[in-house]
Amino acid sequence: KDAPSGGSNNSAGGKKMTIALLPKSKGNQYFATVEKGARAAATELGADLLYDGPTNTDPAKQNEIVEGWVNYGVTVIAAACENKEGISAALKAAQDKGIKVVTYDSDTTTDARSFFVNQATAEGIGNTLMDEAARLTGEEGDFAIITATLTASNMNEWRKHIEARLKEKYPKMKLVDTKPCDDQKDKAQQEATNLLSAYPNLKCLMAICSPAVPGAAEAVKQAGKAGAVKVLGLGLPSENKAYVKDGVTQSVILWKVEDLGYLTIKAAAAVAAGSLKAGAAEFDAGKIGKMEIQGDNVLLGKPFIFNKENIDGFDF
Amino acid sequence: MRALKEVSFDLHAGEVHALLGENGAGKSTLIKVITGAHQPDGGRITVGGVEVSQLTPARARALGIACIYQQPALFPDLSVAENIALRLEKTSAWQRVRWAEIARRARELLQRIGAEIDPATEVRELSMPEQQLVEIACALGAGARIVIMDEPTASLTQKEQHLLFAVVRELRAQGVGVIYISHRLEEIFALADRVTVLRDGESVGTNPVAAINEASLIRMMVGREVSAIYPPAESAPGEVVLALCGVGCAAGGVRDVSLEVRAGEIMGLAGLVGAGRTELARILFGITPADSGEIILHGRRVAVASPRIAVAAGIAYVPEDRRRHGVILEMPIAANMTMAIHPRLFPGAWLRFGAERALALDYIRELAVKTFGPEAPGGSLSGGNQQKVALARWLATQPKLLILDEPTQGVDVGAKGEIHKIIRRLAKDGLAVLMISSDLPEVLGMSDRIAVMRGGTIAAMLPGHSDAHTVMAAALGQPGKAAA
Amino acid sequence: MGKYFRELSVAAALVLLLVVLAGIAPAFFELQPLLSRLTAQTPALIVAVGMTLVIICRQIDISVGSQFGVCAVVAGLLAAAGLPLSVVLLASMAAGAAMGALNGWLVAGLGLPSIVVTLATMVTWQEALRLFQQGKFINLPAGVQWFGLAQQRGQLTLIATAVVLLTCAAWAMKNLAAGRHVYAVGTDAEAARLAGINPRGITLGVFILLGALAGLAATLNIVQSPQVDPKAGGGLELKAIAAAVVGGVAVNGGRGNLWGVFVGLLLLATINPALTYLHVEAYWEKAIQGLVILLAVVADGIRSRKGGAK
Amino acid sequence: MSQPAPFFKTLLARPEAVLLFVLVAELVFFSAVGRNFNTADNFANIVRHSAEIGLLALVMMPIILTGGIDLSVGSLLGLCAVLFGVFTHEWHIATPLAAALTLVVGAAAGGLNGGLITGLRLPPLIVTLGTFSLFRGLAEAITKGTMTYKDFSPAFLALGHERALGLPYQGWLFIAIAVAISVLVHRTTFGRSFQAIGFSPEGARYAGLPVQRRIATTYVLAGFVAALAALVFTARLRQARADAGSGYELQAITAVVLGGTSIFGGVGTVGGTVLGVACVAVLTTGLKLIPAIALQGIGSELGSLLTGALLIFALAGGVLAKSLAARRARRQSLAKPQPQPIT
Ligand SMILES: Nc1ncnc2c1ncn2[C@@H]1O[C@H](COP(=O)(O)OP(=O)(O)OP(=O)(O)O)[C@@H](O)[C@H]1O
Ligand SMILES: Nc1ncnc2c1ncn2[C@@H]1O[C@H](COP(=O)(O)OP(=O)(O)OP(=O)(O)O)[C@@H](O)[C@H]1O
Ligand SMILES: [Mg+2]
Ligand SMILES: [Mg+2]
Repeated sequence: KDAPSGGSNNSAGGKKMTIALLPKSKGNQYFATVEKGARAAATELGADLLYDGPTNTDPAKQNEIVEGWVNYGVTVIAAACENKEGISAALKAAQDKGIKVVTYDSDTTTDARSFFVNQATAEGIGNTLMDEAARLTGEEGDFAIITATLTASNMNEWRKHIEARLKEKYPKMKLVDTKPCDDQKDKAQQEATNLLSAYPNLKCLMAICSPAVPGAAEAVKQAGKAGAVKVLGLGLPSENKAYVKDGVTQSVILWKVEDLGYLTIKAAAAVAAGSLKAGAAEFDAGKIGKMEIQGDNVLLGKPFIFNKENIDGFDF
Repeated sequence: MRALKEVSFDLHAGEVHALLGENGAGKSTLIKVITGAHQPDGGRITVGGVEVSQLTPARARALGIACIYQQPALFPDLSVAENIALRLEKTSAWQRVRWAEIARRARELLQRIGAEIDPATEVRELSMPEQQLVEIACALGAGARIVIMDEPTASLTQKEQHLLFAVVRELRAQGVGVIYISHRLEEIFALADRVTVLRDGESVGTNPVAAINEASLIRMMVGREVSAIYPPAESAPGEVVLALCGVGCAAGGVRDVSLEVRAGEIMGLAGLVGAGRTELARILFGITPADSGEIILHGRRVAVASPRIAVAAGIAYVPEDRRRHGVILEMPIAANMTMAIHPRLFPGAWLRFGAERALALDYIRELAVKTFGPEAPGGSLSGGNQQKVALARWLATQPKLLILDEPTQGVDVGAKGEIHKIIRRLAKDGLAVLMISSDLPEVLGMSDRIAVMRGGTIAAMLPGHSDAHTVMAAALGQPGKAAA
Repeated sequence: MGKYFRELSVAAALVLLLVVLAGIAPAFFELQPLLSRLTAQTPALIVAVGMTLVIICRQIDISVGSQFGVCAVVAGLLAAAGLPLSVVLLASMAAGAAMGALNGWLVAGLGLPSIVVTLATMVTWQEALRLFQQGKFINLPAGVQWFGLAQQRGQLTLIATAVVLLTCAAWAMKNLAAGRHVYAVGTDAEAARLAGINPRGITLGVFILLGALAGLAATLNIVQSPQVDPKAGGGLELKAIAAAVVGGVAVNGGRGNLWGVFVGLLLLATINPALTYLHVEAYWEKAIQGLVILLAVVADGIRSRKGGAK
Repeated sequence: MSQPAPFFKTLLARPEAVLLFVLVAELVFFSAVGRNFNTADNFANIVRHSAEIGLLALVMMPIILTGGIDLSVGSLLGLCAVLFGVFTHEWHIATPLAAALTLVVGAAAGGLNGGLITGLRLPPLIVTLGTFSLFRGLAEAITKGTMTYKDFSPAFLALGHERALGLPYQGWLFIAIAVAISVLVHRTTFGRSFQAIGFSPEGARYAGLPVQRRIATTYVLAGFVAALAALVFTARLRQARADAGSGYELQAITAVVLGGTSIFGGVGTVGGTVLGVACVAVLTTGLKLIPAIALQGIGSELGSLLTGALLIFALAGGVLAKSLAARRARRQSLAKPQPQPIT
């Protein structure tokens, strides 16, 4: 039951390391891509990878899965937290049993994990989105947000930062409405259609969940407002390539998702093996290079902005 | 359980063949086999000399077999015309429905049996007897070679019965074979050419009606002697138990009913179909509470707003439709019998299984219910035994006023005599009985007084020894004759 | 009037809502968004038609959203493989019909309760699809959107398809023997059997029809954009059931009218955009939807009580 | 008189017996194949993770027994969780009082369902479909979707995390409610009337039973226990949010039906429901402890998928067994005695 000893990078010596990877939800291309990167890293390390999560975003289910893993006896857990406080106790309980914990994608409370593999902070995402929207609209005019559900906590976090940034820097811009799309492209498209006509002065649609970006773009395209109303959001290049090339969608903001999965597993294994300790300034993540560490955050690098010029270079 | 053993039975064209037997003898089951509703385990069925196997309702219809089931098999949400059409049309799924034609034919058929029913009404709005009339119209319109009638007169009054008899005779004249099931022996003698008696799922014998009399028929049915004579009245009426002053309920079509029933008295309630007798009973039992007038029990006015209040006040009601209202078919006999006395038998809401079983066994014995035991579900019993269970439930409440709605409808002679004796005994013990019945001999034979209803109100109050003619005249609204 | 009270009162509520919108937010009636909104409802309308038949037959199918998702992915994959749209449509409808047949067999053949059967198949198809597709979008080739027509033409084609289908179904339910048989089976299956109708066949039939319609709806959905979202169809069953219920279809079978369902769907589909146009914040949406359903049935309840007391 | 049937035959004829068999098979299988399945911690997990759904299933059972259904319990759980947060955090009511208040609100919300269903004679499926949206919508409106209540008192949180005699607190709560409901359904006239109503509401009315009051009782009870489940849920997750309990209604219905309660009403036992809850909980937890499945990353999907399949097989198996039994009975019926009046 004690923390397994031999969890180093070689599987030959000692017990095989078991790494558990928790997505916010399954059946979602974003996390499927994370898993892809993670599996590559696990194979490289010769470690077992468990991948499980709620089928729909559900903090209660996340807790249950973590508690199940504690009982299963995994070496280290890497979690993307749907809800900061909701899961922290379960993660702390895992730590008490000698299981190492790192987080990725979205963090929990700092005492419930050793490192956070940070692809971008909530503040960073919020600011980037807001700044990009301001750039596209010339810092003035109405805009609206399309989110997944009104209870999705990381999106609510981003919205908070977006609104803070808006207040602080862009007095001539106005957030007129925020609509949920239930994580469905079609619903996002309908909401966007209504927003476009209900707010004739709308200059920009900001879609902060991935199916909403193509949904909003399709609505703008069908309304014949391509270019006149800017579309930006957080999404995957593959889902948005056509719209970006047609000039409907201006910017898609994201990080290299597969690298996030890869880095997370590498870091988790290193934490478990004891080779990554508090105070380190740098982490060698193998094929994707050396990553900077700030405090207890392992940084993947700044979020990318995909646009017409560079989108062809990405295939996820 | 095996409902039918070896039954051999033949039907000629142009004859009325009566099928007779005690409750549970297997008459309805035999009918269901003939119409393809149930599959037989063995044996052969031939129609017009051709053997048929794998009979389904659709094939039976194609062969020219039409049936009026004991329980109306109608669609309450559809109109009368549509109901008739569904039974009569060849059912090719992609055929168009010809609405005008359907309505016309329905009107025609209903007129032929003298039923005043608008073909456009939904069947749910019809009373039981009216539904029975629609069933008869269906069978009539089918142009069938074989028409089966399972207790068609059970809920009809004399006027409709006569119309029905005319229809049956007309069918016979057209060369149609009619199988006619009834517990009323006089009907059989009036109508049938031959009669087959079933007992315990076996045929006891087939005879021409001319060669047989009532006593021998009864002997064949029950295998013993039974007197078909009504037990004599033994009690002298006491104080007034129930008094009604101008009671009415607009929704039920009942108005201004005034009536007194005394302890130890059997008050017969006669009337034609739709005269409002069942509605009156439903008012007294709080199912459709009265909206005018006063109900006075033992000198105290009671507002009977729900069956619960009625039960608490000492009113018991054995309803007309026993399968829907009288017993819960899926529940054990014991649970059925104790259902109305929960507060008394189970103080503090705690079930006492021993007490329940004992009580059920008492009543099973007392009323001679034919069953495997108190745990058997109510649905496993035949109609007459179900009626005894329904009666037991209400006797267990030790009521002051017992309302019986068609207490012997569909009950065989043996059981009928037993039920009559029970009713008499209850009256003797001081119970006030209000007995609704469409069986005129029963009303005449059992009642101390007879109230005749017409158009939702009391049309006449007659003494118990009145003759049938007077009662009918009052029910039909011919005051001159009634007075005579 | 009395017979169509429910349909008319729902229509009145819809008209009232539209009048309010016309007064406060005339932009609601701009052609393009209006057309888009109607187009977006065509899949729901087609599924609601099938659902209505199932409910009239005294059954229910809560797996239809999952069926829709499976059909959408089948259609999407075939279309992405470059097959002609007619083949795509047939395959999608066949897939739907097969899933409907499974439901129908379990319900009609084995006599299992439909709410439970379809609860089980809903979960099963949904999870199977998740395992298979992992949420990945399917990108469609250029000629698929709007059947290769211009946008407005395509939208009108879709709307026309749905309305024609609705009209045919409504006519058939009233005037074809098969339609009346559905009502008869829904009212009393045993009586229907005795009347020579095959209740099992009818029940199986409505489930297969609903499945096939889900396939049709899925195909009509994928042509509305250049990508297929495998999560499409989530919540569709509730939408179709709510439309039927608000439109006056009795959940215990035997009664209902497709035009009522049409109006019910329009009312429900108007509320959500109306909130946007009236600048009501989004978090009121669910509460208001629930309230509308409750009001519709409460009005019905009060009316039938009054009717009963008359 | 009826012959006492052979013990095993009667046992196998009951759906509960089949479920018990399935449960034992699951336990044996997962003990053999699963990793760390047979541990106290794992059983504590199973209990904690299924307590709320179990509670909802327990009160769904009497409702389904009367022939009704309640789709709103999951949403009501969410609303009650949020209200509890409002009471403690915004109105600053002491935790015990806030909990009591939440229970009252839950019962009242159940009363709304019951009132509409019985007062206006509306079909439960529709009424609770409406309140399913309404309750969730109110929870979202109160929190504007975003508000999360956290930092509850440690004494309250113990409800979700501590154990007594090895069993988590919510396990004891579940047992208490299960016993209470079982007594109510199987040992009192309430249960008797639920059953009668389920078989035939009209028949029950003609027997003088207070049909509408009894039906309303089941919904009020459901509301009350849904609020209780909300408290347990909040204590377990240490927070209250508007999305609490999403989808729980269907899982509760699944457990009840799996437990042998007829969706048409009248037939069912509380013991069966408990077994139904246990079968699903053990199955979904056990699957994730099988290394081969965990490594494939398909634990959650497979759990749901198999639950669906189990439901179908349990129902279909019941039907097939019944028809086989009927066929055998028909063959033997010649030998059986006919019913006689008991003298
Ligand atoms: N569904 C059933 N399952 C088992 N036994 C049944 C069923 N229906 C009827 N029986 C039994 O079959 C026997 C014959 O019943 P049937 O209804 O044919 O009698 P019947 O002669 O029509 O009586 P009645 O005059 O009361 O209508 C009865 O003993 C009854 O208990
Ligand atoms: N809401 C209503 N509006 C109008 N008429 C009604 C209504 N409800 C019932 N009726 C009619 O009132 C009449 C009284 O029916 P009821 O069943 O009381 O007759 P009955 O005398 O008991 O006859 P039977 O006992 O032979 O059935 C019936 O014709 C019935 O159709
Ligand atoms: Mg019979
Ligand atoms: Mg009557």
